[in-house]
Formats: sequence, C-alpha cells, structure tokens
Amino acid sequence: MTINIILGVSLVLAAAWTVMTARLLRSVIGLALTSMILTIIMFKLNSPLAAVFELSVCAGLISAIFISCISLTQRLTDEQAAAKQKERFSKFWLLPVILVLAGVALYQVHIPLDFHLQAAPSESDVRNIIWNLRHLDMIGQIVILLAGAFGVVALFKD
Amino acid sequence: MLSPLLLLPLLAIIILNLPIRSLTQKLSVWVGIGLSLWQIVAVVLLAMGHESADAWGKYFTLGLSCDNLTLVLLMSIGIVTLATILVGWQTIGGEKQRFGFMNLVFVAMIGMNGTVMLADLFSLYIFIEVTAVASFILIAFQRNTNALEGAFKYIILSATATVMMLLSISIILLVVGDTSFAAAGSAVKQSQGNPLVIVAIGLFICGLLIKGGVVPFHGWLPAAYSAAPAAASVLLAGIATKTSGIYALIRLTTSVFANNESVNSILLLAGTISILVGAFAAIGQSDFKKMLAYSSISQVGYIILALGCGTNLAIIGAVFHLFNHSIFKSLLFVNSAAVETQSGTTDMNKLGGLGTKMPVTNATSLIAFLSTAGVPPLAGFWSKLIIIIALWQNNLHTYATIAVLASVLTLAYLLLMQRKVFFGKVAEGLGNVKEAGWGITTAASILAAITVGVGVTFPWMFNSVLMPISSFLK
Amino acid sequence: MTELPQVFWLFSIGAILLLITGFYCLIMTYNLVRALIGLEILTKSVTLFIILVGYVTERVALAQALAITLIIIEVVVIAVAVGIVLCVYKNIKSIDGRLLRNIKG
Amino acid sequence: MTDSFILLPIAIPFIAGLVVLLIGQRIQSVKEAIALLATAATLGLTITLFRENINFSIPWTGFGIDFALRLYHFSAFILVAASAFSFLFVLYSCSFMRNKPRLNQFYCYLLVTLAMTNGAVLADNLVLLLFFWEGLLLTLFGMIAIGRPGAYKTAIKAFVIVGISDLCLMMGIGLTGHLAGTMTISKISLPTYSLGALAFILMMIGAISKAGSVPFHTWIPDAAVDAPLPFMAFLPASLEKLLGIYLLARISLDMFQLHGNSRLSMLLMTIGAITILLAVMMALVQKDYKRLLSYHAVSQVGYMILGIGTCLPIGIVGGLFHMINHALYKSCLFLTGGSVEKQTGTTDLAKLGGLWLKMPVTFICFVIAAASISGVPPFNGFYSKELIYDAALVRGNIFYLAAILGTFLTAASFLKLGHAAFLGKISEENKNVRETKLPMLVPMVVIAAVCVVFGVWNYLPLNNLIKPILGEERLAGQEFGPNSMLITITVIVLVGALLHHLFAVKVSGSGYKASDHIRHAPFLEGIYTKAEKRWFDPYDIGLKIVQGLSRFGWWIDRAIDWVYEDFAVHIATGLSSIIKRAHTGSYAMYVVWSLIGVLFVIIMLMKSF
Amino acid sequence: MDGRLRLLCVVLVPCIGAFVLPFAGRISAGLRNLLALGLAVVPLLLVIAILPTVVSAGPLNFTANINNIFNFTLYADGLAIFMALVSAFLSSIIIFYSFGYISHYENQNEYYLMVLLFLGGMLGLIFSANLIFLYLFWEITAITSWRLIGFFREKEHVIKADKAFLVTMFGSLLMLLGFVTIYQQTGSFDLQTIKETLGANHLSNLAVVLLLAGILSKSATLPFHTWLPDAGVAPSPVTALLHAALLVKIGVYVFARLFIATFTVDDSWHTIVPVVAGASALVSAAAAMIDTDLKRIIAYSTVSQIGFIFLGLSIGNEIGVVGGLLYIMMHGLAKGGLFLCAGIVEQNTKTKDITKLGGLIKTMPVTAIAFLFCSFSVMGIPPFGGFFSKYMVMTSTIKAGDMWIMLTFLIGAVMTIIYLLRVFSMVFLGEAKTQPVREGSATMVISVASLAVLSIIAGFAIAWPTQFVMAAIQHLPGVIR
Repeated sequence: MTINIILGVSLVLAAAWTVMTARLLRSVIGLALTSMILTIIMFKLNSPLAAVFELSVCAGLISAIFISCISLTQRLTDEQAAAKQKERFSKFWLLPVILVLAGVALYQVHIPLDFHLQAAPSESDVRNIIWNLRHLDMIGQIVILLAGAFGVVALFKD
Repeated sequence: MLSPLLLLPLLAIIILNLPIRSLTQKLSVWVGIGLSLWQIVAVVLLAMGHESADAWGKYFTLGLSCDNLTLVLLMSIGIVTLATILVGWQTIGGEKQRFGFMNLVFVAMIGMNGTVMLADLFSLYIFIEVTAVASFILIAFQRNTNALEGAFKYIILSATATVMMLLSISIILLVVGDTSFAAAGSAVKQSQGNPLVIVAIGLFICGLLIKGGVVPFHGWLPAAYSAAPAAASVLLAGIATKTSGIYALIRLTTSVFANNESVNSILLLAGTISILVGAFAAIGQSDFKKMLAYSSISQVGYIILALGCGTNLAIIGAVFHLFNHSIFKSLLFVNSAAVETQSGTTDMNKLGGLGTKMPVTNATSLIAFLSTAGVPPLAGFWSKLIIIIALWQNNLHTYATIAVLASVLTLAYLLLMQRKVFFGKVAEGLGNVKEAGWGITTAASILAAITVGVGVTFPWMFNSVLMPISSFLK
Repeated sequence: MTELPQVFWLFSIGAILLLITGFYCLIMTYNLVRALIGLEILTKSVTLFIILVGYVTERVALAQALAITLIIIEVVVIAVAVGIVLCVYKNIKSIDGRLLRNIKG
Repeated sequence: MTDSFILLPIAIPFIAGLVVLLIGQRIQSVKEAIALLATAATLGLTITLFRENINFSIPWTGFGIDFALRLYHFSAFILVAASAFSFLFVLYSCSFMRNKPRLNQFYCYLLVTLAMTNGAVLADNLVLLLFFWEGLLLTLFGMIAIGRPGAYKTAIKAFVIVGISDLCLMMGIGLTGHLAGTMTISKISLPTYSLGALAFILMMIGAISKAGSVPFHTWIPDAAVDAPLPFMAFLPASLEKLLGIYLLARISLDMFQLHGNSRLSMLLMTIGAITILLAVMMALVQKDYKRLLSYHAVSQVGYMILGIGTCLPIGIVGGLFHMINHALYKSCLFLTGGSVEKQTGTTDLAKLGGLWLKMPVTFICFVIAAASISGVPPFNGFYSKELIYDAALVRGNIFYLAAILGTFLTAASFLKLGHAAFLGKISEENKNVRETKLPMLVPMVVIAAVCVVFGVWNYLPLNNLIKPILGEERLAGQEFGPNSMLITITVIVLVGALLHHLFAVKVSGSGYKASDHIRHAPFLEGIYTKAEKRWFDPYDIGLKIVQGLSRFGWWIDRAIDWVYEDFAVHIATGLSSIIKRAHTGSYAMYVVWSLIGVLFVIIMLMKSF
Repeated sequence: MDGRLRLLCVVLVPCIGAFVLPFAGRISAGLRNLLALGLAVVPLLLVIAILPTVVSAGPLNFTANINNIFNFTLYADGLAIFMALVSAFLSSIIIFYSFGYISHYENQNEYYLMVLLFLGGMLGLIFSANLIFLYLFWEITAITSWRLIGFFREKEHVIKADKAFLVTMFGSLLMLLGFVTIYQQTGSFDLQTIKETLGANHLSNLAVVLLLAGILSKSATLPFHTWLPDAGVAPSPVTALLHAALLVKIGVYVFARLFIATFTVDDSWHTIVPVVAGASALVSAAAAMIDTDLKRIIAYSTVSQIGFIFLGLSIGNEIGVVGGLLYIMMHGLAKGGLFLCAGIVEQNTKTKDITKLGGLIKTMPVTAIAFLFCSFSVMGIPPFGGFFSKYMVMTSTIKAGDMWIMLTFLIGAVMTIIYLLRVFSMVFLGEAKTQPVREGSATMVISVASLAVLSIIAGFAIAWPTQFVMAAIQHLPGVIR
C-alpha cells in the first residue's frame, strides 16, 4: 500500500517540478518523468497495454515534439534565464501551497462508492473491445490522424 | 443508409489523396459538392421512411442510430457544407490550397455526421474531437497572426472542454460500467443523490456549453469566427459548433440527464445571459464578422433557453431554431465573405452603400437579418414564436419577456450593420465594387431560398414536419 | 480486496492534484509551449482517472481501450497545437502569450 | 306652396354663387346681373313665404341628425331682412366694386353667405344649424382675404376667433342635444341649472361672438380697414347681428327656460353693458371713418344683449327691435362711408371735410342714420332704446346708467364724425368731388327712408314683426307706451352731447380733433395708448398664452424624443463597451471564466439535491 | 370567382404582384408605373365587388385550414371592408401621385415594390382573422415602411428609418406577448374562437396592457409617437402613405378589430385609453405649433388627430365608434392631401422650412386651394367631411360625461385650427420669400385636387358612409349601447 502512496506523491511532485522550473527544456524532461511514473502506476493497476502506450507515446513522441519545437524557437540566454527564474518563482510559489492544502482537504472527503454493477461482459479483452466492439472509435481515430496529417501539411507547406 | 454517410467522405479522402495528384486536385471540389448534395438527398429519402438495407452494415458494428433530431442536423450539415464548399471554391486562391481545404472539409463532415449519429458517450467525445481538430486547422488555414491566435484560443478552450467531458465520462463509467447513452441515462436516474454523479452531470454540461459557445464559456468564439477565413467561418458558425455543442446538449438533456429541475434552471439562466451579453456586445462591434460572431452567441442563447424550458413544444422550438439559425447565420457569413472578397475589408466603418453595387448580397443579407431578428414572413420568426409560446405556457414570463425584447437589440445591431454596409450612401473607396463571384451568390441564394421557403410554408409544414420531431423524446 | 476503495481514493486525489497543477500552469504562464505542457498534464490526469475507474470496477479492458484511444487523440491535438505555435513563432518571432491578445473587445 | 319651397331660399343663392364663381373673370356685368337676380328672387320668395308656417324634414346621418327646416314667424322675418339687405348691398357694390380684382370670388362669397344665413335661420335641427353656422366661417375668411393685399392676417384673426366660438357652440349643441335627448330645436326646452347652465353659456358664447360683442369683437375694427367696404356693411353691420341675436333670442326664449332674476340673465346684462361702454369709448377716439363705425357696430350689440338679457318682455322686444333698427342705420352709415371713400379716395377724417355741399344726398342719409343711431326722438333708434332703457331701469339702474352714458358718447362721436367729414371747410383736392353714382345712392336712400318709417310709425314693425315672436301669453298685460321720465332724460343727454361737441370743437379747433381732450385725459391716456398697441386684444393675448403652453408641450415631446434618441442609445453603447472591455482577449482569462462557470454550475446542482 | 376567392385575391394580388415590378421596371418605367397602379386598383375593385355580398349576406370567411394553431383565415365584415376601401383608394391616389414625384430619384423599382408590398401587408392585416397572421402582415408593413423612410439613403434618413423600425418593433413584440397570453387564456389564435371562448368575461389586464403597447407604438400615440415626425424625411408620397393614410391607421384599426370587434375589457380601460389619447393629442398639437419644418408639423398634426380617433373609439359608445371610424376616412383623405401638397411645395422650392417660404398662392394656386380645403376638413369646418366626424367624437365625449376629456378635445380642436392656419399663412400667403416657383407636375396636382374635392363630397354625402359604418358595427361586442 505504501508503494502506491510513494508513486502518487512522486507523480504529483514531478508534475509540480515540470511547471515550476524556469528553463523550458527542463520542464519537458519533467513532463517525460511524470509520464514514466504514470506508466508505473498503470502497471500497478494491472492495465499493461495502456501503460505501454502511455510510455511510448507520451514520454517518447510528445517529448520529442516539444523538444523539436523548443529548438526551433529562439533560446534564452543565461542571464535572461536567471531573470525568468526569479520572476517565475514570484508567480509560482503559490502552486505547492495549493497542492498541499488540496491534498489534505481531499483526504477528509469520503464519498460512498456503493454502485452495484452488473458482472463484467465475458470477452473483456482489450484487443477484442477495440477491434470488434468499437469500430466507430476506430474510424474516429483514423480520421483524426488524417486530420492531423492534413493540418500539419496545411500549416507548413507553402 | 447511415454508415455510408460516415464512410463515403472517408473513401473520398483516401481516393483523392492517392498519388495521381494533378487529376484529383481539380476533382476534389466537385466530389465535395456531390457528397453534400448526396447527403441532403439521403436525408430526404430517410425522412420519407424507406430504410434501404445498410450494405456496409455487416462488416462494421458502428452502433449508429437515427431519429428525427439527427435527420434535422444531417440536413443542416449537408446544406452548410455545400455552402462552405461553394464559398471556399470562390475565396481560396491556389489549387493546392483549395485541395487542402477540401480535405479538411471532408474530415469535418465525417466528424459532424459521426457526432450526430452515435449513441455512445466516448465516441461522442471522439467525434467532437475530430470536428474540433478539423476546425483548428480551418481557422488557422491562412496562417496570419490573427487566425493563429483564434485557432490557439479555440485549442486551449476545447481542450478544457474535453478534459471536463472525459472526467464526467469516467465518473459515469465508475457508476455504470458502460458508456452508452441508454445505460448512462438509467444509471444517472437511479443514483441521483450521489455527489459524484452531480459532479459528472455538471462537468459534462459545462464541457458542452464551452463547445457550444454559451456566455460564461464563450471567450474563444469571437476570436475563432472573426479570424477564420471566410469559408471556414461559414462552416464553423453554421454547423460545426452547433453539432459538437448544442446537438450533444439536446441529446443528453433529453436522454441521459433527463429533465431534472436544476439542469433546466441552469440552462434557462445561461441562455438568457448569453442572449443579452451577445446582443449588447454585438451592438458595439465595428467589425462585420465579429458582430456576426456575437450575434450567433445571442441566437444560440435562444436555443439554450428553449432547452431549459424542457417541454415538448420547447424542444421542438429549440431544434427548429437550431436548423433556422444554422441556415441564416451561414447566410450572413456568406454575405460577409462576399463583402470581404469584393471590398477587401470587413471593417464596417470603411464600408458603405454596397446595396446598389451588390444587389444579390444585399437582398440575401436583408432576408438573413430579418430572419435573425425574428420578423414574421421568414423562418426565424416562427422558431422564436414557438419558443416564446412554450416559455409562456410554462409561466416563465420573465424569461420570455427578456427573450422577446432582446430581439429588439438584435434588430438594433443588424440595422446598424445594414446601414453601415448596405443601405447607406456608397463609401468613397468602393466606387467600382462589383457583385461577388457566382459561387458565393449561388450559395447565398440557396440559403436565402431555404429561409424564405421555410418561413412562408411553415403553417403547412407545422403539422407534417415539425410536430413529428418530438418523436425522439420519450 | 477491501483496500480497493483506499487505492481508488489515493490515486483519485493524485489525479485531482494533477488537474490543479495542469490548470494552474495553463492559466499562469505567458509562454505558449509551457501552456501546452500544462495541457499535457491535464491529459495525463484524465488518463490516470480512467485507468483507475477501470481498475475499481473490474472493467480494465474497456478502460484500457478508452485510454489508448484517448492518448492517440491527445497526441494529434498536441501535434496540431505545436504546429500552430511554430507558425505563430514564424510570424511574430516570439512565443509570448501576451502578444496574442489583439482580437479583444 | 309645397314644403320643398323652403329649400329654395338656401338653394337659389348657393347655386347662383357657384355659377358666379365658375364663369371666371371675363364679363363683369354678367356677374352683377346674376347676383342681383338671385338676391331679388330670394327677396321675392321670402316675402311670399312671410306668413307661412312650413315644417320640412328628411333623414340625414342618423343619431338624431336629420335635415329639418322650419319656417315660422321669427325665421321668416329674419329671412326677409337678410334677403333685403343683400339685394341692396349687391346693388351698391355693382358700382362700388366696379374695377376691383377677384370680383367673382366677392359675389360668390356674398351669395353663399346669404344661402348659409338663410339655412342657419331655417334650421330646425341643432347640427344643421351648426352646419350652416360654421359654413359662414369660410365665406367670412374668403371675403376678408380678398380685400387689401395684407388682409389675410385679419382674415386669419377673424377665422380663429369665430372658429373658437363656433367650437364652443358645437360643444354647447352636443351638450344640449345630450340633455334634451332630441336634436330638433323646436322640441327642446331645458331648465338652466348645472349642466343646462353650461350648455346655455356655451351656446350663448357662439351667439354673441357671431353678433360681435366685446370679448370676440377685435377682428371687426381691423376688418373695417382691410376688408372691402360692402363686406363691412353686409356682414358685421347687418347679417351677423341678425343671425347672432336671432340665436340668442331662440336659446333664451325657446330652448332654455331663462327666468328674470337668474344669474345667467345677470351675466348677459353685464356683457351687454360692458360691450356698450368699452366699444363706444374706443369709437370716440378713432381717426378713421370706417373704424369709428365698426366700433359703434360692436357697441350697439351691447344694447341688444342688454335688452334680451333683462328677460322682461319689454326688454326682449326692445332688443329685437333694436336689432333690426341697428341693421338699418349701421348699414346706411357704412354705405355713406363707402360713397365718401369712393369719391374722395380716403376715409381718414383728417383729410375729409366740408363735403355736405358736394355730396348732399349722402350727407342727408348720414344725418338721418347718425340721428337714429344716437337715439334722436323721431327716428327708429330712439324707440328701441326707450324700450331697453325701460327694461334696464326695472332690472337695475347701473344698467340704465351704462345705457344712457353709451347714448351720450355715441351722440358725441357721431357729432364729431359728422362735423369732421361733412362740415368745416373743404380741402382743395376734394374740390371737384361730385355726388356718387345712382346705384350707390339708391340703397342709401331706401335704407334711410326705412329708418324714418320704422321710427315714426314704430307700431308697424313692433306689432307685426317683433311682437309675434314672443307669442301672446308672454305679452299679456304688457303695454309699450312711452315713459315720459325716460324721454326727458334722453333729450337732456342728447343736448348735453351737442353742447359737449361745441365746447370740444372750440377747445381743439377742428372737427376731427373734437375727442382729443378725452383721448389725452390724465387717467384715460395710458389705457388708450395701450389699447392702440393691441394690449387688450384677447386674440393676441390668447395667442401668446397658447404659444407659451405649446412651448411646454414641445418640451415634453423633446423629452420623450430624448429618451429614444440619447438615453436608450447611451445605455446600449455603455453596456456594450463594458462587455467589450470584459473580453480582454487573453485565453487564460477565458479559461478562468470557464472554470468559474463550472464551479457555479456544480454549486447550483448541489444546492438543488 | 365566388366571394371567398375574391377576398383571397385582394390580399395576394398586391403582395405577389409587387415582386413583379422590379422586372417590369427593367423593361420600361412607364410599364412599371402602370402595373403598379393596376396592382393598387385591382384590390379596390375586388373589395367593391365583395361589398354587396358582405352587406347583404353577412361577413365573408376564407380559411385555408392547414393546422389548428397557425391557420390562415381571412374574415371580411363591414369594419374590414370600410377600412380596405379607404386604404386601397388612398394608396392608388398616392401611387398615381408618385409617378410625378419619384421620377426625379434613382432606385424607383424598390420604391414601387415596397409601396405595393405595404398595400398588400395593409390589406392582409385588415382581413386576417388569425392573430399570428395579423402580426405577420403588421411586420411586413414595418419592414416596408423602414425601407421607404430610408429611401433617400442619406445617413440621418436611414437613422430615422431605423428608429421608426425599432420603436414599432418594440411595440409589436409586446403585442406578440399579448397574443401569446390571449392564446394561453383562450387556447387559440383565431379571432372567432377567441370571441366565443371569452364570451362575456373580460380579457385579462396583462393582455390588454401588452396589446395596447403594440397598438400605441404603431399608431404613434404619446409614449411612442416621436418616430412619426422623424419619418418626415421620407419622400412625400411615402409620408402621405405612412402618416396620413395607412400606417398609423393600422394601429387604430387593430384597436377596433380587437377591443371592439372581438373582446370586451374592464370599464377602467374606457377612461385610461381616452386619457392617453387626449394627452397625446394635446402634446403633439403643442409641438405642431412650435415646429418650423412643414412635414414635421403635418406629422405632429397626424399624431394629434390619431389621438382624437382613439378618443372616439376607446370611449366605446356607439356614436363615438361611428365617429372614430368616419374620422379615419376623413382624416385619411384630408391629411393625404396635405402631405401631397407639402410634397409639391418641397419638390419645387427645395426647402421644407416654413419660415423661408411665403406667398406661394400666387404661383401655385391649385396646390394652395387644395391645401386650404384639406386643412379645413382636418379642422372640422362644416361643408367638409371632417366636421361630422369631429362632431360625433365630441358628442361621444359628452355622452361619456367626463368633463376633462371634453375639455382636452375642445383645446385640441382649437389648437388644430390655429396651427393649420399658421402653416397655411406662412407657406402660401404673405409676400414671396423664395424665387418664383411654377406649379407641380400634372399628375401631382390632379391627385391633390381630387383629394380636396373628395373631402367636400364626403362632407355633403356623409349619409352613405355613416349608414355603412353603423351597419358594420351593429353587432360588435365592444360597443356600449
């Protein structure tokens, strides 16, 4: 049970760190870190496939996109970074305070989960659900990927 | 008959993007027009009631359902996409640009058709996201700073909306274990008291209100509509936000969160506020498209108000007003496209007296503005009348009076627009302005013909077409 | 499995805190890319919540399917968003949110 | 003599009037001929109908308004008088208006006025009476407007004053019709308390304003200068007096049971007295022949109102007799004025003088008429005034005193007029003045003769013209013998007037300045100068009041307009600018709004469960 | 063509015919003008054709029973026929007049389209027996009057047109709410069923207030009257059409149709409405006294005469209602004449400010005489028609026994005389301030003269219209016997 607590706390800490750090590159790395912790939690909640997807897509792909974006945009010189750090801190010191308070408050709240559910349907395998039961979502994903492709083409092809 | 509505555009995208680029690019516009016309014909056939065998059905289990509400939405999607394609063809220069635009329109078409026909909460989220992505890019299509700003704002706010929707879907999953409308509806009804369920309902409604552009959540709408290119703003204002926002709200408030009192009072309040804020903001605008954006917030307010009232007649009024609004709002945006292409600007202070120079645009904008203000012979009046009657019968007298008197405000800012753009003396720089191209004028006249047709034939249509719409309500 | 509710509550608190961080970052930052990072954090919290619900109600397969679809859609949205931020940079040579406020009123 | 003959006195002059109007400017003599013929025909017809009693009625517009005419003694008498006068005046104006512009309009208006007057007199339905009565407004406006080029101002003044009083008459008629239940005049007899009194007062306003008494008289002196002279002789002198007093008599005798010592009769008598004094004081100081006569026309009405106001049979008979007498001598005076104007070209007393040799016949007629108006014994004025004095004395000596003072001043002013115009030395440019042509002389001589006849054989008009109007039961036991004491006082007063005139001439040196000593008397000086500057003219005062009030109304209208033009617009633009400022354009603000919105929605949902 | 079909054609011919005009205009102006006049005269002839059947066989009814709530029904009883005759006749004269007037300006096609549509809307409104269709035609007239007022396309003209459209729209929306309350109270929009279901009991006060708001705004009575003088900027046949003859009469006619022909209201309304009408009459008469713009003065005088008409109708006793209806006819004729004369003066002297005008009677005798005759009829001087209507309304105030209303009526009548004479003398009499001006063109002068002559003929032949109106209101519930 304690492992869960540690994971939970580290997840929140990683997220807070991503937001608080001054340099953009560090926050992207922080993002990747949160994504890894999330993957571990997912494994704990015995949903491995989702965890793998999370790891490869979020930690990998999205971090790559962000890093390429940062590299394209102009980099901050060192003293600009230092100035930004002080200015960032003046705005973001509030975040950890809120998080702690919220955590304590939420801890007190206990809502009964007395939902009586029917038994889970028989062939409840992920592959089966995606490929056989939810074709509509499949089409949706295909179309949205096409949309993404057309978007990037439209935005950058001149 | 339903799945082709979804799959044909997909097929079209795939075929058009095959490597033989030179041929397909010219074809894309005609394919687009063909598809939208086919959709309109299909809806009419469906309405006539012959359910042809769903050839594609056996391969896919899409779980699409279609009742009268979906038919109305499908019809307006067909019409508005046709108008968008015609305007796009006219306003977007360059072969490649136009091809890119057509692809996005096809994606949006699939997204909207899907949203309208599905019966599962999560697929609702997916297809709303599809339409949203298509709209992001359509807004940012011309890559000028304003367009990018509008797109970015829309992304941020649509992301918050999706976060809220997903949280509420997960809570419903917690409660029910299945995300289909029917299951969700029964579960919500049983565990009414549980605070988690209340949070779920609240979050989902707010997500949809953001998508629909109702007042407290409408920040992105003026930026997105006014910055988008002419054709994109027609699609967006006409139908995109309505399907993803308002249609979903109608579907859910009638089936999933079936008429509990508090949801209705929230909708009534939100509707009235958005009518007033939209109208007052529109009065002060000096940019033609921004004024139309605020005007569409105000008109959506009427639909939300009718939804809040909840009775059968009110829902019919809401659906009818949704259909009418999609027609005359896209007509107004088509007119703004015409004015923009011919005079180069949409700043009303620089425009003037285009009435004599652009007769068709003048006549159609007259029809559209009278219909928006709810002046009788046209369609807008009848839908507003039904909403007012429904409100009055529910003794919601204050809301009804505010809604009615707001149409004076609507008339005020539209008269302002007419005076500054069409009705006055010709502005100095616009001496040699000619009428807009044939694409825009045909789109405008089709939409105007529909508005006038619906308006004039309404009494005859009242029993045969309008009343059956309420069949989708239990 | 008596501690099922405790696990649920533990991670749901975690998810809510992630939500708060995400919104805070979205609202307070001027840098567009950092806003997108905030967005990304929100998505992570929602994915966590879905998986958690799946775990609690023994509908792990359905939850995973939803989570996977969710992740794919979010990738596309973030990709488009980054594309737009790059275009903004190309136009105004800066990714400061305060410069993107000229459609107001 | 079928009933429809009663329509002829209205139809003949009306049709003739239209014909005269339509044949246009070409032949002048044709117009005169038609006019003469028409008036002669009407005169003949009315004389033949004199003894008849005809009732004629056809339904007209429902609500009790039907086209009812009734010929009985009183209306027959007025008809004959009106037709006779108009015949004489047409004859007179044949030569007087010989080469004046817009002649066809003049004759048309004259004939239509005659038709309308006949209609009003014959009318037996209140609304029909009003129909003809207000119809006279048009012809009044028309006749004054075709006088001097600037005459339209007086025409409008006359139109407004008489128009307003006609509206009061309309209100009165509506009220009487409502109270009595029927609109036929012969069937109405109402008590005069509360609403009845109001109805009587309103009708009375209509009557006395048509007759030209004080509050409504101010257009008559202006018209004297502006309007063509035959109009002055025709309307203010004779016809309007006949019509006005006819209605006054009808309402006080038939329609309302007016009894002697009621407040209404006191009101009538005071109006009469005030009219006599005020008008004659103004007449005295006039320097123009026609203005002097017009003021006298106003003051003589006072006698008639005073007479009828006493509600004594003797007073009423006196008033009616004075009505016909006044019509006679006033028109004769105006005709003499006309001939003087025709020959010498001016009516300004300063330029006139010594005409009695050059224009002997005019002078003689002037002397007869002047004598009868001043109430010199053998002439008709004296007898009718005697009757009025007799009744006034019974009612209260203050009224008698006013009447006798009026006579004194009238006599003084006519002596002044006669002296200034006809006696004294002749000015050189009038040297070659000859007597006026025959068509102008004949009417003067005829009227003067009738004045003498009515004076000397006064029992003739009294018995068969005036007395039948009151009917036997009122006249039972009334004898109209002369009252010696009154006669002596009148003679003394007249002699006093002569002496005063001689003294005044000696003081001021010439005839027309005879009244200067009164004009510049210490106390009267201020009032006279103010009066000359039209300060006391109710028409000007009224217009100023109306302008002031409408300024207030105009302000209300502008205030309401301000609400639409500025107030509503300001609110709308203000609110819209507030809302526009609220949209700061930053997406972060919009996300905050959405979160607040979510919070609010969830709280509302929580509250309701 | 039995009566019911003729009734339908009366409404449809101008409405649909109007849209043919722009195309006819492209071929030739003459053809368009003739077609326009024809389209105005045809309904007049049809109404005259319907007249005998209505008089003999009672009201005519045409229903296209489509659905229960929004049923398109036309109902022609005496009241409607009377109003239709007056409006169709006056608009044909005005169209005949505008041949001469409008030929100087551009976009004439739109002008004739809008005038015909206006006439169609007016006739539709007169005959429609369903509240919603009554509202539909009511708004058609609002749109067309907006386009017509802004005809000259100058900036502040269009602002005035917008103002008129907004004020009337505000009033008509409140009236729409009134219709919805009636619908809720009686369950139908059809006048006949409302009449039966309501029967004796009165209409709810809320409904009455809402209806009155709409009626007062359209007929330009006190609180909502300022748009009418401002609409003076329109071309003068339009102001004649709007102010004098038709637009303001719509409000009065609907008042008669609803409050007299369909339902009864509490007695307190029989004093409140006259008070408002009286106040409006006095305030606008005062404003007419002060203003110096020719058309604004005549517009103010229309507002005040409408106040008198309302006085007559709202007092409710029989003579008042007959007087009010006659007043509508007489005022329409006379005021139409006044405006058309003003049009001739304005077109020739190019100025509307009466202080700069004078002595026009010498150069424009026929117009001057016509103006004088029409103003006499408005003042209510006997041989003219106005006298009888004014007398009847006066007696109705007396019968109602309310002293204050009698007084306001009297003061109003006096002020009418004064300000009309003031205008006549400043414009036509006195010495000429403008350079010599020739008479208006033939068509304009003929129409003006015919209106003046008609006022006189109406005066003499008053018996026939009064009988017709008395027969028309014989069985109406709202009239207090």
